[in-house]
Amino acid sequence: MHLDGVIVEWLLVLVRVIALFVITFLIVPYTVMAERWVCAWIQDRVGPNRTGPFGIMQPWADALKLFLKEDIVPHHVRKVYYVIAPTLVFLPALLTMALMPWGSNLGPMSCVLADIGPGMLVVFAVSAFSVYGIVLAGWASNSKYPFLGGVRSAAQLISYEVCIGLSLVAIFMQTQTLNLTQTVLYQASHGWLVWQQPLAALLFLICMFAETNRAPFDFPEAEQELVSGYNIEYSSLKFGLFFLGEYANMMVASMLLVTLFFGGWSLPFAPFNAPAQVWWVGLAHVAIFIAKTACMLFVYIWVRWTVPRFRYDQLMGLGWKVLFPLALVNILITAVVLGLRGGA
Amino acid sequence: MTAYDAIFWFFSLALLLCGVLVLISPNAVASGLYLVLSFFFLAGLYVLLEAFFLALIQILVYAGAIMVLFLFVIMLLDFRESRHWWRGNLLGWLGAPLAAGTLLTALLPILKRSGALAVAPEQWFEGTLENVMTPVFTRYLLPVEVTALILLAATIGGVVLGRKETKP
Amino acid sequence: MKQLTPVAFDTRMEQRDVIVTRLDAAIDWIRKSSCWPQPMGLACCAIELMASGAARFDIARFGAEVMRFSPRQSDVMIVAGTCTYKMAGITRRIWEQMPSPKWCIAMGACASSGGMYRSYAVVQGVDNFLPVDVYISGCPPRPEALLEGFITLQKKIMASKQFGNLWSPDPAPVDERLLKGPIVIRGE
Amino acid sequence: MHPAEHFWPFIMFGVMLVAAIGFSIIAVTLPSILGPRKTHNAIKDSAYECGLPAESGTPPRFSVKFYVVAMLFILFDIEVVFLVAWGVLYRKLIRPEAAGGIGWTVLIVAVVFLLILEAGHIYAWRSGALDWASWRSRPQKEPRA
Amino acid sequence: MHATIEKLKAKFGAEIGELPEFRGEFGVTVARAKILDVCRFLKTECGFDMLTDLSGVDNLGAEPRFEVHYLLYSLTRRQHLRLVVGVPADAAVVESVVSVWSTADWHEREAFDMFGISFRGHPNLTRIIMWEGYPHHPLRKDFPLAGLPAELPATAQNAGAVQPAPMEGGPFVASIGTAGATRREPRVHDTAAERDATAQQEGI
Amino acid sequence: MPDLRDMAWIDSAARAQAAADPSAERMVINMGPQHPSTHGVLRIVLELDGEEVINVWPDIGYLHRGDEKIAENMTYTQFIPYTDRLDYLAPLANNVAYALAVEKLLGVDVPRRCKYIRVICCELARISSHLLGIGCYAMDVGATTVFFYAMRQRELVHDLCETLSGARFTTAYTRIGGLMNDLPPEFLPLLQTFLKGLPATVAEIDGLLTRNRIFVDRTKNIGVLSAADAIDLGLTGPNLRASGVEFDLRKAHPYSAYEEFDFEVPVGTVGDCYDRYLVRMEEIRQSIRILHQAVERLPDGPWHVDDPKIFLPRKEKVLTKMEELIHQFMIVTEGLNAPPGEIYFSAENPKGELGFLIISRGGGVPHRLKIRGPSFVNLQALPKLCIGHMVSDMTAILGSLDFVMGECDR
Amino acid sequence: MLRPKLTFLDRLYLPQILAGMWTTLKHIPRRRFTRQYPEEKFKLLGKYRGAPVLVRNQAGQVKCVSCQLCEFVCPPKAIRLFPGQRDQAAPVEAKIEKEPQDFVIDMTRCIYCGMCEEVCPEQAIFLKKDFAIAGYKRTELQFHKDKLLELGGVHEDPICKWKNK
Amino acid sequence: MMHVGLIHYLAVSGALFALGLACIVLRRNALLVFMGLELNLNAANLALVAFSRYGGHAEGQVLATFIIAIAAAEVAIGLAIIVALFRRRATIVTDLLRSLKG
Ligand code: SF4
Ligand code: SF4
Ligand code: SF4
Repeated sequence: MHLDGVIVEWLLVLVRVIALFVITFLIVPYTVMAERWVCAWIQDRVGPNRTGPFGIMQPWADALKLFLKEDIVPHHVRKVYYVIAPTLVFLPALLTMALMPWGSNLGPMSCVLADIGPGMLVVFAVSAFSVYGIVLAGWASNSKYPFLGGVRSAAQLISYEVCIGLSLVAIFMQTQTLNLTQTVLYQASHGWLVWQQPLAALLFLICMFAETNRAPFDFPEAEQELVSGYNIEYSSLKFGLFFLGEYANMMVASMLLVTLFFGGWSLPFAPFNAPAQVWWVGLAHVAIFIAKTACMLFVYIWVRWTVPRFRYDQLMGLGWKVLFPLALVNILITAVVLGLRGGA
Repeated sequence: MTAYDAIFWFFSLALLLCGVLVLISPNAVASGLYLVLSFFFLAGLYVLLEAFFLALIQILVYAGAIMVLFLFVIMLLDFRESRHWWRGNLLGWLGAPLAAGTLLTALLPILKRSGALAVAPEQWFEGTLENVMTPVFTRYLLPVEVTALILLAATIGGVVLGRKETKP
Repeated sequence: MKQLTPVAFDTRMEQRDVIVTRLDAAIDWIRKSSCWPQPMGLACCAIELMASGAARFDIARFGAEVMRFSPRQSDVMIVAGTCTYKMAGITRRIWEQMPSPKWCIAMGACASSGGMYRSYAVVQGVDNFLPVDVYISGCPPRPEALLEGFITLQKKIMASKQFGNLWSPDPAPVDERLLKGPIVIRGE
Repeated sequence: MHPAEHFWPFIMFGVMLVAAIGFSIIAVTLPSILGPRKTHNAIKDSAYECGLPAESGTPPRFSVKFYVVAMLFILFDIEVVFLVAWGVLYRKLIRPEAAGGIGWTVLIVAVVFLLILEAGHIYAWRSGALDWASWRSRPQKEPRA
Repeated sequence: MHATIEKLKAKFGAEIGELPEFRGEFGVTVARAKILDVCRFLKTECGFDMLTDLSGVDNLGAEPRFEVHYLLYSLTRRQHLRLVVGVPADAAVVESVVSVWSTADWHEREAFDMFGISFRGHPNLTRIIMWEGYPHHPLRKDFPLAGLPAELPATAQNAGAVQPAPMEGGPFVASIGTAGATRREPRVHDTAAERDATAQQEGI
Repeated sequence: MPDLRDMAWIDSAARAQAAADPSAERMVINMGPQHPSTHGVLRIVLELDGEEVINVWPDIGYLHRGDEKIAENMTYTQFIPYTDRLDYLAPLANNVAYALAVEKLLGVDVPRRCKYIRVICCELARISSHLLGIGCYAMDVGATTVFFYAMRQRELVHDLCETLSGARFTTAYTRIGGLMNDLPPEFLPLLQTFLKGLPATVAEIDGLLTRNRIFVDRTKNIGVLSAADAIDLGLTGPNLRASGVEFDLRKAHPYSAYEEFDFEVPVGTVGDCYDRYLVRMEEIRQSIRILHQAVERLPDGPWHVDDPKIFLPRKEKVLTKMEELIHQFMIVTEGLNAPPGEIYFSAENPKGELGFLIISRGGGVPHRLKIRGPSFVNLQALPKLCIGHMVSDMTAILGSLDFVMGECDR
Repeated sequence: MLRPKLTFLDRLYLPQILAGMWTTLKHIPRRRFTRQYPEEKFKLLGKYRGAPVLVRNQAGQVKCVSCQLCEFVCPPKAIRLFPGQRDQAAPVEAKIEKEPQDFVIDMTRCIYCGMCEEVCPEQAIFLKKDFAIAGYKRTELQFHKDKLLELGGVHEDPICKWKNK
Repeated sequence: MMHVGLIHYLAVSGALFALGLACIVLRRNALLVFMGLELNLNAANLALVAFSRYGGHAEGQVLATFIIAIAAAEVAIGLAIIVALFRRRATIVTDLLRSLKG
């Protein structure tokens, strides 16, 4: 291999990583803003509109404010864990971004940074890690409300992880792959999976609500009970990481939903239903993907500002007693149908 | 040294370092977290061994599930061991290396003799999901069901043990 | 509506270094644009505090609807209501748990001075134990008055020399000349 | 000796991991550089418990129920892993013998596997390990007069 | 209503004294020792199933100094009945009626807190409004509205101590027929200090 | 370590029990006074066993402002603004109740127009209080938007108050023997538009909550209070009625011309949080009904008693006539000349029975004025309601009790 | 019957949630209810009770005769009044002898109750529509006579009480 | 320096195994003992995977998969026992538990 070839290659990698970061850090703050705006609209309000034109500078003011804020590390916390916990919430979301098929390809480059074979398994494995962040945050804060919040939320996350896995098995049975790009390609040629697996889509959607701690499952954050759950003792950007992490996770959830059930970057008509050959289609694919994600995000926000919250035991009950069996039933039905079709 | 070797050394040394830290850190939570970290490096080694599926399972199950349970238990019990756990345990200090050494010396000749160490490069096996799991669901059907039975037993056992005793 | 007592605040100080002034202004702007309140709702004024968060007045327009109940994440404590002696220690405690830089708005008569409760149980003004930045008159102040108080606080933030004070936990020095009160807004 | 293409996605993933960790370190340390110096005093360092000093010296404890849930999670996580793998291979294996599959056996294996585990699930369900609200089954206590 | 009072009188005799009817309200005085029995009797026999209110009163200078007023209500008969119990200052103890109506719990604690009247047999007679350790009983007539200096509880670090509220010469209370009516009018006094002195004199 | 002096009001036995037994999953936590769901400055100390509440100690007094002491140092009229701040979610109703109490002491009867206006005041207050109560309740169980819809209508109530009295909610609108001013001419049309718009919002809230299973699951059979317990605890208002006791002072002891209105008193059947919510919703609807009748039948005529010893003379007269000027001075400086005696008057306020016990020794100042705040009494039910439930139910129960600390601590 | 029974569909969660979502969705395109405070003009309703201020009569004379009724009635005792003699050198209507030397209203105390206006026998004090008063210091909010008169301006009085005396 | 081969993996596996063993023997906190056990299992897994990779057959990895599954069950039960014991005895020092036997 030529040396400058290697350098160029790594430069490209660098560019892609940076691009990924930039896109993520453009979308996530505006997801927060979207939340604030949409909830304002739903409630007949205006929402932030005085920081910059239409308030578009608001997230930056908030973020920079957090940077410039005193970073309290109270004496009673367990320092090391206290410091690493917020990063553990944010990291998984950031890592999953690398696996997402943002588009088909841009010129010669694939839009997926790390197209790992069994991509979904990586997503599972990585997202399991936000549990650590939350548990550690609660435990390290060494105070009751955070502790209760952390443990509750951890139990919630792991319970719903099982359901997520099970609800997706039916999808994997259809697509025969764990790879996200392959899944999108399958849908590009066979139609969106949401039509073929509506139950799985619904289950997955519900699980994702729970997994991202969004209403009606927003227990760990449930302000009304635990003030603000596991992050009470966090100030400054450490709190900001939790805050952003929540929205980043929401974004990941939306992207997964789009990728797995709503055709990813594809649209059901040419020239958007096959990997791009020309650059503008590639760009359009990225745009389509982001647009679909935005729609899903809107649904998340919309639901949050509509429904009441479950009680903790009801939430766990829903996961273990309703969604779990439903997912199994769905798997069996899919298995039988596919079997009758001879696996074709 | 190729890049592969470098990465191998990095992973294995980090893995062993984490192992040592697990052993010596006085705080159970720290031990647990080092263990998680060591699982990561182990998974890295699996990747180097092209056992991709296993690497992911390793993280998913060990790091993502088993260690969460560990953390829960540590927090539930909130137990603090003495910081000087190593004192006055002479037997253990002598015994541990001894046992390990014996085991290794016993195993190595066997391995040598079996010829397992001599590998023909063309026989490499790639541990993708398909390659690993197809035999499981075609050849090893009984073990699958036995695993299920063991899991069932564990479920029942765990529920029984975790049940709240009725107060006197 | 006309403002009866105009406040000169857009003229920055001449003698200060331009760059420092710029940075000051930038940091001031950041802090003023993102003031998350700690809603210390103690009594009736808290209802108007709620109302100012609701649709008609929408304090969200100022980016201040992120009411954090955890003191660790809030910037400005809005003391809305009667602070009794029994509550004083708690209020103070929450204030101390807030990270600097932080501000305090005394909303309403009770918080500002004890108001109509000249009695044995009520602290005669939260400034007895908190450094209040802005006092808002009224019982309760209209939500508009609260917003005006908030704007007044923003003016104060804009008039403070934050840059030189970046690392200091104490409140930044304020250019007193830029802050001329009281602000009286007359309605129609 | 080892073709890098195999590992390329993983390397990319590693790059992302390093970048993300780097970002996290910056994010965690920067405020303590930029923000005001930390000050400490007894109150600031105490835990927030609605504005009062924390009640009772006992360390926080949580219900053993959480433990049971975590345990069930591990066990069913294994189930998920097996099922996911099975699901991916299903269409290939369900084909009749001739086409390279093993036919309905593969479904039967899974059904038996699921049934066994479901027995555990139902047992946990029945024995109340999945219920939080135990009060319903108990007579309500008289409140303090 | 008279029937009830007659019934009470028949049962308890001289322990019961009738109060004059005022604006359609009826009441009886009850001897301190008998209040629990009377309450129980009224609840079980006369259907006064609800204790609407319980309040202490301080008549500084009169004998007995304190009174406890019970306001009973019968949901079935839609009637109120007031019981008044005199409580001397040197032995300010009354039987608790918590065993009859559990709602008396907080009311009695409040009376204890505000007047220092004890209720024997109360399950948890502690201060309810002021904090534990507050040295005064605020609603007593000899306690000034402005308050008296006191310590805050130890949990309230950094918040100072209780200081009397400034009265600014007020409150300018005038009661018809009392001597101070003109003196308390603000126009008589020119300086705040002078006013305060007058206010102090009059013990307001 | 906790400060034991501060915990002294918890019985020592329970405290010892909580501290002992290290392997138990017991935990004592503090909820409030600065907590989003304690609606003000209520403090609740909870003892938990895992997630289950096994002991509850409410701690009040964080908003004790000394109203009763202040009342003893003021003329009757001066105290009116203080009544605003008792139940600060329904100041108009407090004003009315207080004015009626003093009028009862004085033996004064106000003209019919005044009574009708007072009914309008009471019902407006009820609507606004219930709207906020339901809004906060919904927010407590997570449905934040309901709160905003409720607040939007409440804002219109505030507009009405502003038109009526010139203040958004600390109205101080009634005077002894009358009102601060007559209904302004623009008030009635405004009220009618409000009444036209309100049912839609009520229906909206109804649609978002009443049949939503998440909400129903959170409230049904939670915090059940039997009728006997409710009476024993002295509960009043919607909380009592939710337990199935049909007791409404507007019907039982009609005041201020309530006997002329046609409305129903909703009662619950079970006495759980769901019933308390339903009763409040229905009361809003009934209030709308009463308001319609009041607007239709609002009589003309004087709106205050014409007694210069009680009600301030008209301004023009004060400015021009010596006699009126003297009356004015008398009323202001000496107060009303109340006869010696003791009265208790209570009105059906949104939160329950708001009673004033006035002991007069004659003159313009009460000897003792005891305020029976419904919230003070209702809050006593908290331990009974919460014990045995989960922590998460606490918010629902607190929300459904709909208390306000202003009148609880006074 | 107050308690509705949930139908089977209600029990499935989703229909009700969707109905709720439809309700909230309908609000998005609606006109905002918000009145954007500093920019948007609005009218205070009724006879709004803003801050109390002192007025002069048409002749430019302070109307207050320091009778102290307002000071007396003010529930929070926000008014402090220092009676003084009128400056006879500038007689406008010589029959009035008194005028406050200083008249202080502590705006941090005032509860805008309107009682002072109600009792004033001279129509000298009014609650004007100053609805928002804020300050950086407590002393700033103690309005003295000059400030109060500046805020009050002239009151066009139909009844000129002292004119003919 | 030779290229990395099977023997290197086996060496790492052996060292890891020794560490796990040390953990079991030395630490007296039952949780740490369990962690040592996990290290041992993982060491074994590493060896198995290495064998399978270099031996060109699936069995090693299949076995490793099963081991992971069983390990999960083992951890669940083991920790459940610890929790149950703790709730009775309020200690998880293994020595104390041992002393209970005699
Ligand atoms: S200022 Fe007025 S409205 Fe505000 S808390 Fe005090 S009394 Fe209530
Ligand atoms: S303002 Fe009116 S009431 Fe007050 S002192 Fe002057 S004249 Fe008298
Ligand atoms: S409005 Fe009320 S509080 Fe204000 S000065 Fe006048 S009387 Fe006093």
